[in-house]
Amino acid sequence: MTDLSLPGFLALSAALFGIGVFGILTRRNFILLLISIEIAMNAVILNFVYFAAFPAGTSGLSGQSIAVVLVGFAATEVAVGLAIVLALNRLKGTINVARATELKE
Amino acid sequence: MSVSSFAGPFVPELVLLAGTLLIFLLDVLKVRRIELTGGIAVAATLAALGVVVADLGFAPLAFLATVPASQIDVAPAAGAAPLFAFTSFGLVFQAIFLLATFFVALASVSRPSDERGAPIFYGLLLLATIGMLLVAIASDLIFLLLAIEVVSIASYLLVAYTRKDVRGLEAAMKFFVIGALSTVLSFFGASLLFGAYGTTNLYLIRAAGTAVGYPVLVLLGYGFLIAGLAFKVTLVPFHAWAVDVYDGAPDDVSAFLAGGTKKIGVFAFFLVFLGPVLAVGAVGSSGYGLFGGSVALGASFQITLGALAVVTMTVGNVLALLQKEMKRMLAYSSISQAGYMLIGIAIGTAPALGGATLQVFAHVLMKTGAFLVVGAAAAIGVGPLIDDWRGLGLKRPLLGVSFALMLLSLAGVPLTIGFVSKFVLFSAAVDAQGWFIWLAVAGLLNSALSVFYYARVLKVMFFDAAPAPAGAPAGSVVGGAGPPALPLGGIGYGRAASLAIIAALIVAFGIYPQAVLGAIQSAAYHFVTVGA
Amino acid sequence: MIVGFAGTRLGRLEWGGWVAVAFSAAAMVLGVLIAVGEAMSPGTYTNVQFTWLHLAPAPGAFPNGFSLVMGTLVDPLSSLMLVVVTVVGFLVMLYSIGYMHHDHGLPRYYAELSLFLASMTGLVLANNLLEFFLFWELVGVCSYFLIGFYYEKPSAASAAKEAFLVTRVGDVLFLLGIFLYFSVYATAGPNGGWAANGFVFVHGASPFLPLPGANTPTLTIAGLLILGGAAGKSAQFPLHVWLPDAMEGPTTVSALIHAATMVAAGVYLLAVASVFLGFTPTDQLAIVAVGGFTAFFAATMAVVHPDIKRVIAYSTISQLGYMVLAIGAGFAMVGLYHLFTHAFFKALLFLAAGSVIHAVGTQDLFKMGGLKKHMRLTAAAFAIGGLALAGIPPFAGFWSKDDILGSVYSVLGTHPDYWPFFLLAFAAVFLTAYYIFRAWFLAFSGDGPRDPSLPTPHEGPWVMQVPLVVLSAMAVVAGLFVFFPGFQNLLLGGAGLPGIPPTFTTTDLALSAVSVGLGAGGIGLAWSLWGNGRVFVLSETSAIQPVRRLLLNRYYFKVGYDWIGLRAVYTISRAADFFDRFVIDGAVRGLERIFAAGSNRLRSIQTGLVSDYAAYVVGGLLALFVMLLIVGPYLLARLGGS
Amino acid sequence: MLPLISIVLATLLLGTVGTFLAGSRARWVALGTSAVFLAEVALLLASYPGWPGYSSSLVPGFSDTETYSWISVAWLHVDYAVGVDGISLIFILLTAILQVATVVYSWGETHRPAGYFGLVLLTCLGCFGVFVALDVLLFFLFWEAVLVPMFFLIGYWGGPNRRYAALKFFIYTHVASIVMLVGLLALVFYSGATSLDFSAVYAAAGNLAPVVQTFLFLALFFGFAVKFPVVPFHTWLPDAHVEAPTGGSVLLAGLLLKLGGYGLIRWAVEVLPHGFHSAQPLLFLIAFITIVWGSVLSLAQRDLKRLVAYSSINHMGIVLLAIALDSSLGLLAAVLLMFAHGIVSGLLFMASGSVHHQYGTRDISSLGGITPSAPALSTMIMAGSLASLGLPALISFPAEFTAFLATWNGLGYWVLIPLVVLVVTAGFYLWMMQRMLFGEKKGVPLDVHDVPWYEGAGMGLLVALTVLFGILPSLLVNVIVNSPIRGWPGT
Repeated sequence: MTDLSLPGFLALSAALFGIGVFGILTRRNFILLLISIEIAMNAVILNFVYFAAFPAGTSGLSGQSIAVVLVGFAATEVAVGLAIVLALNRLKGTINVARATELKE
Repeated sequence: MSVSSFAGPFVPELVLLAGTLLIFLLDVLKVRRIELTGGIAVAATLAALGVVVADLGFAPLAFLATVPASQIDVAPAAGAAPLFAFTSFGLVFQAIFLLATFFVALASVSRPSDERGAPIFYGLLLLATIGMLLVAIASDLIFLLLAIEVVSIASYLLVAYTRKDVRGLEAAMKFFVIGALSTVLSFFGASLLFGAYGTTNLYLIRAAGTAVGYPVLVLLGYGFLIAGLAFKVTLVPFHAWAVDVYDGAPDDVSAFLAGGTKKIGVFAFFLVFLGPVLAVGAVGSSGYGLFGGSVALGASFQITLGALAVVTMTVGNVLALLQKEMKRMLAYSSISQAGYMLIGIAIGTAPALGGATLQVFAHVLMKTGAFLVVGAAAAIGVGPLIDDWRGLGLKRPLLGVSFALMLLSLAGVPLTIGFVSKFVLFSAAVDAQGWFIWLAVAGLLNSALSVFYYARVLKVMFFDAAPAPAGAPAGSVVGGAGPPALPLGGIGYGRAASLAIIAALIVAFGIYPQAVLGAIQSAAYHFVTVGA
Repeated sequence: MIVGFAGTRLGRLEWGGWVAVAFSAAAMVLGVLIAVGEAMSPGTYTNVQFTWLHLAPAPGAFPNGFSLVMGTLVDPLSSLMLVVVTVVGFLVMLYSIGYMHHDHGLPRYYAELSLFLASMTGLVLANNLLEFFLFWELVGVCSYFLIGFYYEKPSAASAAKEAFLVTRVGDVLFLLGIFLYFSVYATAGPNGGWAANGFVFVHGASPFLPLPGANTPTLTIAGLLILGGAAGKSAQFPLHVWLPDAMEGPTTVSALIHAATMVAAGVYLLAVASVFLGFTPTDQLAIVAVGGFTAFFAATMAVVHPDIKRVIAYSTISQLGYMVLAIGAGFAMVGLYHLFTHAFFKALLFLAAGSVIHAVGTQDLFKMGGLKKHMRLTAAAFAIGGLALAGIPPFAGFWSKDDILGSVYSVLGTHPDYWPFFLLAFAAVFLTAYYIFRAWFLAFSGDGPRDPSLPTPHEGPWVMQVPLVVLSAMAVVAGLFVFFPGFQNLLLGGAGLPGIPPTFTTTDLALSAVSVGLGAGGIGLAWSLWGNGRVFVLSETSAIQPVRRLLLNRYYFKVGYDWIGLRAVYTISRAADFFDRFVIDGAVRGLERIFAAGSNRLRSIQTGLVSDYAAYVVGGLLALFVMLLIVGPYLLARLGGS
Repeated sequence: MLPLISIVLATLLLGTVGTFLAGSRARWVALGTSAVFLAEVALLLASYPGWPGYSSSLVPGFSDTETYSWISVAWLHVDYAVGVDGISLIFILLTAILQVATVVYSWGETHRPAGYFGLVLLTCLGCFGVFVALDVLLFFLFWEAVLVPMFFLIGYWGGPNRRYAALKFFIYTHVASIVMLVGLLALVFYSGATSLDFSAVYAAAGNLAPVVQTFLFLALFFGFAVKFPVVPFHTWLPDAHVEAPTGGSVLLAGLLLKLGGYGLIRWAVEVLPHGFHSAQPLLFLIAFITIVWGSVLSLAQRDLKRLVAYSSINHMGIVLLAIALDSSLGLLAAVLLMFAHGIVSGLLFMASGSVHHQYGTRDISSLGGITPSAPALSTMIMAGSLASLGLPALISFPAEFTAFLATWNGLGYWVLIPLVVLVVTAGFYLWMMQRMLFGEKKGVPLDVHDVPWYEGAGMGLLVALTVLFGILPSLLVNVIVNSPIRGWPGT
């Protein structure tokens, strides 16, 4: 594990996370939004795995187990998101979030 | 740990779970009468509430207690890292959450009895409530975040449960997107903290204080966490979704979101940030201090949270000032109220946390009630604009009086719970001395500002002449083809009861706040001294 | 003794002139009895009082406590004044029955008149300075109402306001004077000083003057302020402007209030102050100056005025000036003696003038003429009054005025500063005789009215004639009272007090002769210019034409006061109002606008687009980092690493 | 001993509720409540030393006190604590009098009478509460409770621009009360007072450093000053008065303004002597400015109500001056003045209201010669004006005299400022009377009759009291001085 230094890893993780957030901000297609969210989520999972190997005080949940749980959680979240967008698509005929701006001000 | 001793403390959650399963089971069996499903939900909630109150030491219900008093407010053994812990503070919040669910569940019974979505609604409601109860006993950051996610996911679905309402779906979509983003931020923050502390256990993190290997991770991690959790609490500028969602969601769901789920964010804030707020001393003399310097941990958290609180209450109030739609006005008011609650954690003393908790309690009554009134008004054909409410106060005294009480309480008029909660909260701010007195000043000035839009609604309801009845005579349900009229002129017994109870509690606790304040304050005291 | 006071007090509650007359008669009887009683037993002072307001002693504040009391004090001063007030009051009340019978609002008239009498009695009998001030204000307000009795007339309403305001200026000075005296006497003097005993006047050998530091600038200023108060009430220069205008009121009111009693209150105040408070030499000079100058100054204005009542009003001012002069020179009782006689002959003049006005319906002398044919009694009464005023023996005015001049003359040796004012007063004797007979000739002599539209004059009913007769008699004999021992007792009763020598026994005959000569000369000049229906017209090019115009315009005092009172103050207040509305209040309104605009501006960020919301979240996150990473170190630096 | 104060509170509360529910018979309920209220206040007074005789036995503390624990947690102890001393009793008496007078005066109110009378009673309830409260929270609670009914009275029964005026009134006074509350809370918590009780706060306030005392005093003063109101925080008052219904104006001027003075005496001057002393120059400055400003502006007003409103400001300036003197005489004068002003301004506002009812306008320049057509109304206006300009034998005189004497004693020649202003005050009242009451008839009466009997009765009551207390001020003084005031005789 010493191959990847902390700054180096953080740069990787931050890049991954940044790409995800950038996607969330710029994508109008709901599916792409979901994908962006998952990319960012992956940065989180990666973090947990990496820090699990870090020699800080360790007690409680291990990083690996958290990572596993989060993978499952991410799947649930995507499922709910898809359900919502399906219903929206049925009513509006689009999955472009820019078209759903009825509620404002 | 035996099964019974494991299951015992979770009786409230288990009761609700049983209720949820029962409701879904009945749905599968095509038994969808709202009286039945609603009744199950109400009963389950009441039972859970009874248990929680008993656990809090309410003597008349002592026979229901499931958590031995010796297990409450006990610090874990050194080095132990429990996922959950029973604190009286958490129990207080559980009671508050259950109360919100109870009001919504009771009021929702008064919906058309053949509504197909009823079982889903109630099932999700209870599911979300389970998540809320879990939040209140969390002592691990990941456990906490996952419990919050349980609530979130249930709430996304609740907003969209009708599946046929474009506004509801749009709201759900926005809710989901921002919610998912916030979740990612929270977990990312948690992962950084994990990197810094090597644990996600809140006891251990708090015990570590400023003794951290990688301070910059701590600061960034907490920054992400604030942003992620702020989503739930609707702090400015993380609030934008809330207005659209409260507006677009079904009225009763809005009541639950504003009155119920929002409060888990508040509790999470208390839980997560009490550590850093109370941390004395500097971090960052070595390691990855961003500019090679060091940071006064506690003070900078206090100032950050304080600034957030002030910005939130101010922006919320200013935006509510000229708002024309009732639900959006209430949504903005809800945002500003979140600012008041945040004062508690920005200060971090037991009085302040207690005051903020009282504010949470008050807000549950006021805001849940207010949205429930909106639901009732919608049910009898009142439009979404504030101006549509002209003359309603005199025409429908129940709605008028109870709504007036809620608004007066929101505005902080004496002899209501809202007044007491603000008074205690701001007293606590002054009590903390130092610059916190300015938080009290800001809060009080904001409450002065807020009076305007509340007063405006009162004026419209009581002083302005009612609009000429368009078509349907007043009091009957609008639209002949719609569902059959409910009793009490379209309001229904359940909703009427719910509103009446809320109104009574607003006044009762306004006159005699000691009934709740004593328990809340001692819980807050334990919370600060023992920790999560 | 209180009954007299209480009786008139009750009187004001009763409606109907006769009730008022009856009560005032009762008051007169009591008043005279009291005076006679005082005259019979010289040197006794009766003091009755009750506590009005009381503060217990407190350390640091008033070690002997603080009290205000209400009470009555009967002594020579007050009993002499009491006679004047009640007798003239009764006569005027009686006269009113006839004079006022065709006016509406009579209940109001009698109520106000009775209230006035009650207040005046209270003022006279007051046993302390505060009570004095209280009734002093009350008579002022009665005067206000009575001047404005014909309130439908804008000029009357305006005159009433003017009178109140100008005397109010005097009142303020008076009040400040009280305060100054208070600072000297608060804890010094009998019974624990004024704070404890409630400002009471205490008889005895000069209770206050021997106090250490009594002759201080404070006392001097206090005395000057009292003079200011008296000047306001007694219409002395420079607060004289209101009295001529006050003639807008019914003539009866002019007779009672603006000739005999209320205006004399200022003189009375000076007398009381000189006895109980003491004046410093500077004060005395100032009082002499004001008195002497006013005596002359007012007389000059009376010389040209065409209005019969105003002529008498100026004469009143002038005569009051004599009294003030006497008191200033240290002869309080002499001043009061003149007050006593003046009250009768001036009331007589007013009531006679009232008869004339009642008969012809105008006050313009140049419209009248030849009235003596129709109104013999009135003409005679006016003439008697005029002679008394002019100081022709044996009429009342001669004795008292002569006394004043004689007394002042007697101290000129030790006070050469008094010379100019003595001369002014002396000169005024001539003017006085001239103007009053100018009025008489214009009104009564000649063949008939110069304005033919005037109605045929006739005498008034008996209720109007009786007071004229009685007052005429008094105007003849009042001066002779001085030869009665009892009356001497009254005047000498205060002889034990400082500054009251019994001067009327030492009249300088040469001086008297000169003054009588001046008076006669004045009458002669009046006859030569105006007698027998003549009208003296000053040519437009005459060198003294500007002087006439100056006099007619009353030295432009009123114009100046109006300018200050109306223009200047009103302009300032309008400007202040503007400032208030647009600057102070404008700031408040501006704040409101800012909030409204802010609300509108902020609303537009709620675009409805979820990506924007996400952007806010990220933006907020960055802001948080700034807070935590930049503000945090800054705080650490501020907090010193704690 | 009966818990008299709680009984009064209950009476007013029940009366208010009853009035709200009574519909068209509300005025009877209101009148009954007022009568009972008055009787109870009489009882309170009768049992108080100093009334009506000349008792010199002084009360060491508050009487008729009641204390019940209300909120009690580790760091916060709030009691329901009430009690009276001489000063509060005088204000209570004023409350009762004005309530009766207002109810009687408003007998003809036909526009939603239940709401109107209910709000009137509620306002009086709030004022009463402020005067008896001996606990920070209770005090603030009643203090705020007064705003709400007044807001509605102005906003609903007021003139054409009522909404603006009501909002302005609310904003201004509410912001002020917030600052005051922060001050009070800081007073409690910075001094380490054991509870929010007056006695605890009073005892603990001495612990505060002088600088802190000064800041706290200024905060409290700001809160009270807006209520007073003093320049430059006064602009809400004329607007509120002009738009308020007559009853609202009466209560506003008669009672609400007194809250400021009472609060200043009770909670600031007494509790924070050091802060008071260091703020004294400021108070003097503000007082003098207020006195001059109020008077000069009155002169510029054309609307009768505005005129009276500015004269109120002038009078309140004198009150502030008297309080700021920090002498027992000054304090006595301040309380007397406030009482006097309560009665007199109530009278004047009623009279302005009647003018408005009769003539449809209050514009002084478009009115004239009222006296012949409405002698009773004219008499009331005259009585009020004369009382207000300090005529002896009327109620203001003893108050103003003691105030000026105290000023002279404390400040010397500065007394010239209020004294000279006295002439201006006389000037604008006389000017108003001259133009409106006397002279040629102007203005078209809406109603040719004189004032209706109830308006006359309401005003007559106040006129009678003006005279009564003007002649016998000791009825009030003997009660006032029996108060546990620092530096007051007997303590």
